[in-house]
Amino acid sequence: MIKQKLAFNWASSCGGCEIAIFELGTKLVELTNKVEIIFWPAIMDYKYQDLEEMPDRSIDVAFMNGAIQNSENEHMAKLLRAKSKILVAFGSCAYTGGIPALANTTTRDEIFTNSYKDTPTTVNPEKTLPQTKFQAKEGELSIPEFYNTVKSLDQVVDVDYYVPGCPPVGEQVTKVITQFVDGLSPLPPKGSILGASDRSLCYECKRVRDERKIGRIVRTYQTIPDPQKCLLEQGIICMGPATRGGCGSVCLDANMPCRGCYGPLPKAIDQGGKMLSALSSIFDAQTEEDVQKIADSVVDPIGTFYRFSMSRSLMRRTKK
Amino acid sequence: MSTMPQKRVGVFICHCGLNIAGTVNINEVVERAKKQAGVVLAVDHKYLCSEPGQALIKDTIKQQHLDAVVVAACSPAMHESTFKNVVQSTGLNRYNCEIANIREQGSWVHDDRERATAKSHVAVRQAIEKVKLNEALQPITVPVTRRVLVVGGGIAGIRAALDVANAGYEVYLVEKSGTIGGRMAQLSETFPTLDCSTCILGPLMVEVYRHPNIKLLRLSKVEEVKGYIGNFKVTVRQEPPYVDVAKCNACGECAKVCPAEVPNEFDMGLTWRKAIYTPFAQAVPPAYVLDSKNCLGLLPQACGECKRACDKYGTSCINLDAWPQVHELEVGAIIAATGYELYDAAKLTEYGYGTHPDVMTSLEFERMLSASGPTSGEIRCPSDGRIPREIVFIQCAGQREPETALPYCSKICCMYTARHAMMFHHKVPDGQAYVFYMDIRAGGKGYEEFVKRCQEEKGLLYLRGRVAKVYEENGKLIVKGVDTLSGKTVEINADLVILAVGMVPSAESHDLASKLKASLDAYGFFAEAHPKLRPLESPTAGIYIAGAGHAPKDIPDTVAQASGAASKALDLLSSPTLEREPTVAKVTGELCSGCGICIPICPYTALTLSSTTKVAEVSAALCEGCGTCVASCPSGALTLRNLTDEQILAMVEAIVAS
Amino acid sequence: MKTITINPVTRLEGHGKISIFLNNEGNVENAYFQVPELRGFEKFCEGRLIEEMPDITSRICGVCPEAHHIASTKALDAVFHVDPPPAAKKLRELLYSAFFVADHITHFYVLAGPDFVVGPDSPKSERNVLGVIAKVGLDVGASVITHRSDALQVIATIGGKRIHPSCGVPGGVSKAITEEERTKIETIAQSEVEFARSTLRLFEEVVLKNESYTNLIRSDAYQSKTYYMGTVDDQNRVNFYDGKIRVVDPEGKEFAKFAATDYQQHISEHVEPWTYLKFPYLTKIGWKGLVGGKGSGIYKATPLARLNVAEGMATPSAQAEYKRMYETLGGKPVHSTLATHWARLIELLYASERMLELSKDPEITNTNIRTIPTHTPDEGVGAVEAPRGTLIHHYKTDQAGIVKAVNLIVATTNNHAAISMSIKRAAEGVIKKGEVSDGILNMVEMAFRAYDPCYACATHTLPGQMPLNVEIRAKNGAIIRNLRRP
Amino acid sequence: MATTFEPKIVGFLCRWCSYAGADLAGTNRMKYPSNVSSIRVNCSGRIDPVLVMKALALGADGVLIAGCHPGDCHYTNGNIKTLRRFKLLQKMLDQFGIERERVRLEWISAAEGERYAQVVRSMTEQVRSLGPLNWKRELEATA
Repeated sequence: MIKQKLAFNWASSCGGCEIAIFELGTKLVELTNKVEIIFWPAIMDYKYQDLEEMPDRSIDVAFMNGAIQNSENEHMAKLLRAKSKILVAFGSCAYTGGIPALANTTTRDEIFTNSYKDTPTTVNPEKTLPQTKFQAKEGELSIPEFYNTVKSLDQVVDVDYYVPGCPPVGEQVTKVITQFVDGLSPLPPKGSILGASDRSLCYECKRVRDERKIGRIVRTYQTIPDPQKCLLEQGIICMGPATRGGCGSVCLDANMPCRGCYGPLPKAIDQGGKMLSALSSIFDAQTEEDVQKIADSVVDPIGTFYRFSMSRSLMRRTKK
Repeated sequence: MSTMPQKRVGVFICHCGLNIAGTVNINEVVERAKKQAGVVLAVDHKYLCSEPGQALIKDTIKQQHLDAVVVAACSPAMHESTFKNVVQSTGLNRYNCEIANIREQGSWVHDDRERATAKSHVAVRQAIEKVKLNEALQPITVPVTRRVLVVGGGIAGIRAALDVANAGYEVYLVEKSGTIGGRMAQLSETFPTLDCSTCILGPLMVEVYRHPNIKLLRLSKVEEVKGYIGNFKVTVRQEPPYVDVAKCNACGECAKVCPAEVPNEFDMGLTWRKAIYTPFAQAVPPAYVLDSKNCLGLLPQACGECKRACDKYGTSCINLDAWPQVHELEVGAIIAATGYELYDAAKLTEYGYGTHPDVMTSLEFERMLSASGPTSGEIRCPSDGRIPREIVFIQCAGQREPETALPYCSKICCMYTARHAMMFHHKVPDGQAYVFYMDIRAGGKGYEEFVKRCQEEKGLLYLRGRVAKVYEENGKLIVKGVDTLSGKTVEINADLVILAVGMVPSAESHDLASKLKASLDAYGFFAEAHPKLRPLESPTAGIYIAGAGHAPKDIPDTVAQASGAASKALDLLSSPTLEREPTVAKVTGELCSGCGICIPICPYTALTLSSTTKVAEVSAALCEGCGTCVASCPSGALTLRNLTDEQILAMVEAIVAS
Repeated sequence: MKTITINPVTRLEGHGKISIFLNNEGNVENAYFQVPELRGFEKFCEGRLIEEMPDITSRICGVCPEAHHIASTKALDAVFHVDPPPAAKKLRELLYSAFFVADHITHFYVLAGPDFVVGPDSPKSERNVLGVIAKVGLDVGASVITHRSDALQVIATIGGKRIHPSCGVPGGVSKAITEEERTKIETIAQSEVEFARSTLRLFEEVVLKNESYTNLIRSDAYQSKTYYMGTVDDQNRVNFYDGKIRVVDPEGKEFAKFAATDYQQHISEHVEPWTYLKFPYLTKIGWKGLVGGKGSGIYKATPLARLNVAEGMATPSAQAEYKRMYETLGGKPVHSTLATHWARLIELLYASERMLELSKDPEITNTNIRTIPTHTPDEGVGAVEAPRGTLIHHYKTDQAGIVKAVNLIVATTNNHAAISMSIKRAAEGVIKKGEVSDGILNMVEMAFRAYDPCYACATHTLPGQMPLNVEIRAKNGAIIRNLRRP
Repeated sequence: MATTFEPKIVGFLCRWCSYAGADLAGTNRMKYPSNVSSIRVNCSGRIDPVLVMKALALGADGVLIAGCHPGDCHYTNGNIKTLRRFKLLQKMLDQFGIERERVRLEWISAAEGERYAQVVRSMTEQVRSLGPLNWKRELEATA
């Protein structure tokens, strides 16, 4: 039997997705009978050049996690795209930009100034900043170019499938990978979202809902929420209604709100915008003053509604 | 975009004489329209709404096998239905027609020919993009329950109930008190004809009681209203039938022995009645009523005198253990005729009502004038029963006072005050009556003449001005006011002062309105769908309004509106089904997570969460198509037929692209 | 002059690139370790809600999200001036110990293990976790996976998620545990202790009993004398969750001991133009370039460093192993980079023992797990020992609790300078006369991997990848030899 | 003249009040700039903030939402829901760095033709002075 050739790679990600795949645990070992993992730099001594030398489309399925935040990420994405028959954007960062895309609320210059000059422990009298090309006395040293705007994977290469989640939960990962490996069921249409529900988290949330009404926004540190009742109805902003299910509502089980890592729903043009609309629609206020009061208590709309989906949002970044 | 095959679109551009062509370069609009994807042809015409114009559209649709049509002309508010009908007449679905408004929002508002032309082109493009994505829709037909509920047993409710019943449809008439008749039954005479009120009302009450098509539910209250136009489900709660109406022969033995006495509301508290009583002589049904609030006998069974008396001398029709009854009614239309109450005169401290017995409201005075009233029609001062010589009528008492009391005019006070003054003069020929007024409002058939006649009575003085104060001074009431005509302050020693206080909506109307989801106006009266064009309907479909619950009215207006509301309801009942606009919200079940955000958004309760699938469902019959739920749906599972996000964005692109 | 570029160093959580310059004799002239990424967390956290920091900063690293989550949560306690109930603190530490177990297992078996268990010269196709499993046997392999997974399950039970937990709130944790959950945790902890012991035995077998490895450990190439930093409890014993930060000099004498709040007086960061990562150093001594010794402010914060600064371990068996290591390696402090692996396993044992203690603590199931803050948020510092070193989160907010400033001293960053030096030393030790082989290059990487560097953390960036590619260039830059791993 | 920037403004008008108001302006032959192209919706409550953002992202320089005055909504209170969404959207657009003048919510009754004309005039002027939004280009520029 010919083994399926798989590859895993990371761009701008925290490594949590790698761990998530590693979460396959014993299954991973079983898998190695069916598949050949021919590229997985996080775990194996395979090198970039090995990849470069493979013929195009020689990888059956490549899983790429992480957002695109620098020239190297982009280069890598293009390379992997060329070498793979199927490219899967794995995890929130590759799919929607994830947490790194919050950098789209600021700029490269602001980040550099902050990191290399302003932070209190930084001592940098010469105001040195990292250079993409630097002439050391022994020779030239180069580092990749840092991008001003963080992109999702499909904003730099063509992507076949998406697996949402920060990180995708174990069972879902297993489902997805076996789906590719045993090739029993025909693959879903290109562009499909794998390992997640088509319905929002509310569909699988066990909490009790009463009346959809929000009198005031309550911040998580201000109250001990009733673990049985819908958080939204307790005034806590929960992204559940605007977020794909499939994670098993684990955060809610920990009595914390959903932050939206599973991304927008199938027919939602923009996750954050949709949540904003849903939330404000049920503000319990009739007059401009009262509405304003509640609106003002939503302190950080972008950071709340686009926690994980800034790159995939309509606006994508702030105007600077 | 969408997967449906490209529609063959025809674009028709109207000159509207020079109205459009005067500012817009029609040729250019035509030529640019031709270049749009899907457009088979674009033609112009001098007057598309004219017969030849419509014919042009028809013929072209047939010859060119068009699937969709864009008409660039005046505002859709003008001729949208006209052109949709044209399209429909060719066999195409009427929703394959879109209007581009290039007149009201084009040629008429821009001088610059170039800009007006460019904007008109954009409007046409928008319409093209939208119509391509329109789906063919059939009007929604819903069955009609051919029965009517009338709430309120006053003259309005009585009239409406009779009209519907006489037309051959069943009517439920729900009345809160023990009898129908309402305010009109309390009146002694009516203006301008001085008919005896009960004499003209009585027969109608009996007719209602006897009518085979009318089911009278007295001592009843609407508890819940579900459903929608043509299909309401109403829960009515009725007081326990302590007295068996069928058996009771009104012998009155029960009342004789009843130990509980309470003020008689029918006489505005000027007399007393027992806890078991008959509201008034002509009360319908002609049976005694047990006032459970004041009866000593109920829960725990303590007294029971009436029952013993009834069993002994009467028809043993009293059952003190009776239970309340709950009626589930199914009706197609509801007529709200909840009537009015008087503004609380005690709030008008300057007039001393409530502190001095000889200051009365006009309705109390009305009872005194009535032959069946507390004084059998004689006018006497409540304080000591003497016959008043000097009487002062104060019009607009607490009315037309935006800051302190009612901002509005109750419309009938000028008339009944004139009548009261006249009646006083007839009953106390040597007495002197004063009427303080601001201006006389006597619009209505024979009204002005009537007031004039009253004013000509001698011993009756009309003073134009407001009364500042009414106070007591050694046994006499002093009325201080100004006569703005003479500019003098007047001070009158009065025996009796009558306050023409205003009409306010009855206490029930607010509660009922919220159950009907019918909106009220600022004062708590029922709001109409349109002040001029739809004065008989509430904005909520299937709800009609009649009488003083809608606004202060006199009897003729009330009866007219009642008959109007009845015929509106009959219009609805005339067909077994009714048609509604199909451009309503739609849920894609597979995408809905039942998060429930949309449920409270809908003002028509058209959205519900299915108990089986747990996801949202739209009642197409209830939905008015506002689309507010669509915007609130976080998963995009809700869409609005023929105004989807896709269509709106296609139009947006048409705007920004050009 | 020739350039060797090891690019990237694989099997590290994150991203690094090593450039070695040879002189004409083919000996190492200089070696640069570059971190090619930056993410700007410190900047883009500004404007966010302060209470969201544990959720956001945990995404700095998916390998040690718990470290960031807990450090951040402790910073929130400080920002809101609120003291969590005892049960909450214990739950946090329990979660944290479980995390250390999982993380150290991952590192030893998945990242560093291949070097020792499979061997540095073995073919790359085997030099990975699967190779390790092949070598130690599938059942051991399975047990590695199970014990790692069980530890993550404990994290999920307390923190909601196996990766990126979400339980951290100012003044406590969001969820208590039931007696039923406690029992499960105790059982797991019990078995983790056993597994830690067996891992130490395995280390004994394949490493300590293997001449070539022990030589490696002792070899000059892997010696690196610097200051050491770590967190200790009131008896100067290793503590991961809380305590004072202690620094010892290369001779092992206490140089400083301070509360995390005072970190700014002790730690500064230096910037170089050829890497995105800054170089922390001891302020009082100052930046003297990439040189070790007492005169240079460079310090290490690693498992070995923690053991070097401490006077013992807080649990019995771990304490015994602690003693044994120093006896075997000839007393404190130990400077051998590769001994870090041993230290790590001792910590693994300590973490699992601590886990067991806490799981048995009668208070652990108490439902009083949150104190609701009443104080207006302002500023606060939170620190923990991450597996890869001392981790410090420092936040400033406005009165509405909006983040105004963030400063992070991240575990691996502490070791950036030391790593660069170790690499150079290793290169000097193993590359002679321009002789470069795959195995040799891997040995350079070994020096690196000993730190278990996490460049996800360090740069607050995401790991990236580049191939190992050794180019040997003549002075004119022409490639005279191009060498790749066999 | 040719150099003056002509903003593209998308106008979402509710059918019962604002669209009728705009028609009335026409019937009364009031003049105003041609920069606002209207889209007729049944109720301003139909307008999802996402549509507003998409309009801006697609290249609109401004968006006008107009509905019935509070209390006059044909659908009882759809306009109040619009108000709630708008207030929060406005707050978020501030964060995105989009000037408030570019996205406006106005109550315009069927009787207020002059008011509609006035709103269009002032908004066109304000957006013109702000210059093009060019969100797409903005993105490329900062990529």
